[in-house]
Amino acid sequence: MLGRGILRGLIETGRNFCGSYYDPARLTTVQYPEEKLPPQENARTLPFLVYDGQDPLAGLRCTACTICEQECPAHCIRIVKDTVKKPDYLGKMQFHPKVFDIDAMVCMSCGVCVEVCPFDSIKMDRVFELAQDRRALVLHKMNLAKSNQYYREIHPTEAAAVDAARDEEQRKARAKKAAAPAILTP
Amino acid sequence: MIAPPAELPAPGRVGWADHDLLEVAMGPHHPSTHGVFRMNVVLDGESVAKLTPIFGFLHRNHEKIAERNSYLAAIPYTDRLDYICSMTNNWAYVLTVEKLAGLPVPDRAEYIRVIVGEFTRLFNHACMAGFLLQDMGALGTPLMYAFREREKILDLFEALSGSRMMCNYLRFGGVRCDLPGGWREQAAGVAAAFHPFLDQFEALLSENEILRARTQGVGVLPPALAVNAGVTGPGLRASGVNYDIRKVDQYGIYNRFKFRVPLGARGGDVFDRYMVRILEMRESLAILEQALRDIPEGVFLDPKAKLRNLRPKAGEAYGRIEAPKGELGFYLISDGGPAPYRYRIRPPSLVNLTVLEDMCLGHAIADVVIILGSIDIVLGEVDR
Amino acid sequence: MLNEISFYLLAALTVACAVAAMALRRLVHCALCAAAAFAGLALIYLQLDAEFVGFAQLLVYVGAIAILIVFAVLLTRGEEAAPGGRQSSPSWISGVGIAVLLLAGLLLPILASPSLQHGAPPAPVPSVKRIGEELMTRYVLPLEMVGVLLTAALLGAVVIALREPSDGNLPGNSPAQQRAKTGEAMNL
Amino acid sequence: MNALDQIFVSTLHRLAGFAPASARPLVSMLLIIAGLMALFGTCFALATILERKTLGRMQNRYGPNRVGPFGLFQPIADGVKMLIKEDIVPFSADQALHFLAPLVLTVPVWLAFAVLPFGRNMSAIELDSGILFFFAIGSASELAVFMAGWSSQNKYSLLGAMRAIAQMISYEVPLVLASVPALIAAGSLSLPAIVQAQSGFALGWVPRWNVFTPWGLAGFALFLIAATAESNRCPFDLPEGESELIAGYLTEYSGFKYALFFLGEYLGLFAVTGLAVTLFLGGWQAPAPWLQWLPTWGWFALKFSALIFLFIWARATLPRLRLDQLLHFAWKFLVPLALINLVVAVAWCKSGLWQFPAALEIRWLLGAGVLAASYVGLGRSWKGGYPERRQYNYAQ
Repeated sequence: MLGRGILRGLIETGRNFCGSYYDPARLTTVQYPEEKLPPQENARTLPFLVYDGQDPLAGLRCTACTICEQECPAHCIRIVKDTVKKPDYLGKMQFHPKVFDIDAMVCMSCGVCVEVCPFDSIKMDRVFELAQDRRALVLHKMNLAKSNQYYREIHPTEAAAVDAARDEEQRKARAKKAAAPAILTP
Repeated sequence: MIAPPAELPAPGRVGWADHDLLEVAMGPHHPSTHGVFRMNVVLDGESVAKLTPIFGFLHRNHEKIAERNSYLAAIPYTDRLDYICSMTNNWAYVLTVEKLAGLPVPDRAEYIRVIVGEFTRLFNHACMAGFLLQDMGALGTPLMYAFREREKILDLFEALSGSRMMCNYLRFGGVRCDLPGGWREQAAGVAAAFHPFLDQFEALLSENEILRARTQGVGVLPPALAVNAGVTGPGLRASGVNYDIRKVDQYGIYNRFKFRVPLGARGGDVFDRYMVRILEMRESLAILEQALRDIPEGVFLDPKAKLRNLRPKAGEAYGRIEAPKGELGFYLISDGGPAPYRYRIRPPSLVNLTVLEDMCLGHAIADVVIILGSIDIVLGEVDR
Repeated sequence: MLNEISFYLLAALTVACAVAAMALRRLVHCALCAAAAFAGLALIYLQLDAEFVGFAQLLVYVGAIAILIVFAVLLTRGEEAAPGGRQSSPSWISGVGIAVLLLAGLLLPILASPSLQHGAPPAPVPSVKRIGEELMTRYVLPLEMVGVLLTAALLGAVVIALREPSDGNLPGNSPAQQRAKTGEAMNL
Repeated sequence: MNALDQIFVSTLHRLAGFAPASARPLVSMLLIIAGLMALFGTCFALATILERKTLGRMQNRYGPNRVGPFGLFQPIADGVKMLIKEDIVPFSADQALHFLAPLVLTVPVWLAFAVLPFGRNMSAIELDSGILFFFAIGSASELAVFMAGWSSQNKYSLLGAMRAIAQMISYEVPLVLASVPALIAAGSLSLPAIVQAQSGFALGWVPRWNVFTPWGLAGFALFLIAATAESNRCPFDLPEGESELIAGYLTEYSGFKYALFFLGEYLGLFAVTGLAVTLFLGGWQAPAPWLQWLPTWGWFALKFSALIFLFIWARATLPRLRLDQLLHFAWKFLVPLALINLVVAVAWCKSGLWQFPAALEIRWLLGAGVLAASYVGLGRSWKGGYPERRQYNYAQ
């Protein structure tokens, strides 16, 4: 009979109207500034450079190998290699970036740089409230550098795996070094 | 004064009256044209005499960028093709590169791809029904219900790939990272919660007399015209043509799942296109339940797969999948270099759009809006 | 005292609207002034406590006939202003003469009628119930005749409005299409 | 309990008492006007916010809740916004008509409240032909819509205005026809008399409202459908809610004139809802004998807000009808059904004299049977035929 479908529709919205007062599934709004959804662990917004130890510039893991600069789809990373070499966590002498700029306007937070980086020196951040009053949107080395503790905070499982791998390599390198002098001395 | 149409097509069903022709431009930023899309509609009295779609406002030179970048660098750009279903865009591109370079894909990755693809189909069809009803004036209630369900699935995607819409998750020879702990149970929960939503959606809409009056017999797409114009996807099946690439190509591991392909009942009008999508959602749920149940353990990315400077041997390949909007195909020509020599996309939205005028002839303006809504286009894919 | 003032005010308003309906340049303004004149007339009826007639006048004239006039003006595209010619035709003197004669013809019998001398007897306030009974008893025949007339008019309107291809040419080649086919500029 | 019930009437007399005897009627009328405009002005403000919150709740969201507690100051914010917005008048527009249109729309609607009985002897004027006054005032809104559409000199607004007028005229007929049975039952055109006719309780507890008779129920449904169309609300919000004609005749209006149009639309809705409550839901009558101690105007307000909720509920759920379907629905479904309802109502009143025991039940069955049969018959013969139910099969 004409109108039965309309009645069923009305009953449906009516059930939703009453349900919204007691059933959480029928009222899904999160009042943003007051309530905030817990961020997902894998979330990614803009990249940042990881540094070990306290001093952001000295402890930077990045060795300016410019792989990320080549692979970046949006070509938003600019690296200028430093001339002097410094030892990295394995004791090998490595270059360091004198200038490491990421143009946040161009970066589309795709995470390709993180995948291709052989030194685990660039990771994806999780902060999304990036509004600011200045137009300074080219992030320099200073703004990009963040500590390893911060990295372990935002991506716990991933950071744990990376640190375990690095400790493993460090132990192997130290063991090799300990064995190596034996060969030299005779 | 714009040039008059060279030749007017045969009159639509509505009787002709000798009014003067009235030119109405709808778009590009019209409330009901799904993005920047413009239609020049020539009205004769109340019925449409001629309709010229004008698009290209969202052209971003996607194919030239991909030909300049490496194979890996093109994946994030495919997210932005059909910005609602980024996972299926990735899948089509990655499938083609695997076919070109001959890369094997482990079983677990295939299962993850099917799960992620069917989830995308679910919320794409839900959004299409929501937007169609909003064009009809139902003031967003169905759309809000569709978005409520879509949010749950997007949270799953964010937990999996890091981003809700721009997932950039699939890689040549597998997926970027494995399912995080507890994701499988969460996904099963979301899939199970989708059935009551679908019943709620059907209760609200499918028997609604006003919806039936507005859509039945409107915008009929005869099967012959659909096949000749190359229309694919739910639009084609609504016209009664049994053509679903998941069954035809059996790409990936679709042959391991039992699912049915719904067909239109009354020769492909707007109501058929709406109902076929609702029924397809139920089928996708069936696939999801089977895939989530028997997903094997194992490696998620082929160990020999090379991420950087992949240089497939010279040759060409055309890979296609059943994207929620139709047959999404990628045609790649490789000359052995790090970047594809030619990178061509077959966008289902653009091809389905070519029959818009034939469906709109003789209808009122209110119907043109609904017919456009029933084709379900996304301008990112149309303009590339 | 209040009654006289309001009556003269209303009468002036109605006459002004009626004159405006004739004198204004744009046809749509004239149509709306005519509607205002009908409303003024209705107010005068109400002032004379003839509620039923007043509201009926408002309902029928302002509600329906004014819209009819306006639609007629709109659909015949006659709304362009008169091409700047003189508002009144040269032979306006004879026009005024005829008007005065008509006025005299109306006024003289009213003044001569006996009932004016000794004031009208206080007529009972016509309640709707009495009007209803009168309609259904004494004036039932005229009521039915008017009903039949209106139905006939309604059917006539429906027959005219039925849309069939104008004078025999096939649906495919109405004038609008010939013009479009021959490439002539469309009249937008 | 009479004190609380007549509280407004007594305060009116006390306040009018201060005025000199000669000007007392004038002063009391001014007070009534001020009271009604204040009441329905705030009612309009509340309605906008409650509508948006109810729509929100039906769509799983909150609705405005930022301005003031639970968003209750939102109408004040909207009002200020409307006042501050620049009032753009297109150059080619017909200045005089463009300015007059919102006025001609809202002024008559205010008049319509003069006739509605809000409580026991609480109606502004007790007119002998109250309902005729109501419909006479209602018919002026079409002129205002035409003036708005025409004076904007813009293709879309003219098309929108023509559609709106066609819709309002074709739905005024079923509106009037649906209200005639209530007049027949009450035997008078004056609204207080109609409410009086619906007093008392049949069989002890069923109130003698018109809605509890077969023709009353059908008339009530027809009246509500025609009322939604008359006030251009969903599912008939064709003229301005149109997704392709942009905002119909409201396109060229901005600032306070735009707000005036909305005021006119909401007041029209309140007036028609008030009439529906008076004609079919027994005006200010209490639904049960033991509830009669509550004030009568309270019952009117309760029924009034229930109907307003019904309109908002329909707006959240139903899509829009196309223009030709809308007109077909009016002329080929509502008008014939209203005429049949009229016949059933006359038969009901005439058969009131039957004395044998099961008279009421038989009259009920006959009336309901005829109406149901005609409802289903007309439903089937509707323009596009009965919207078909389709059987979907799957590929083999």
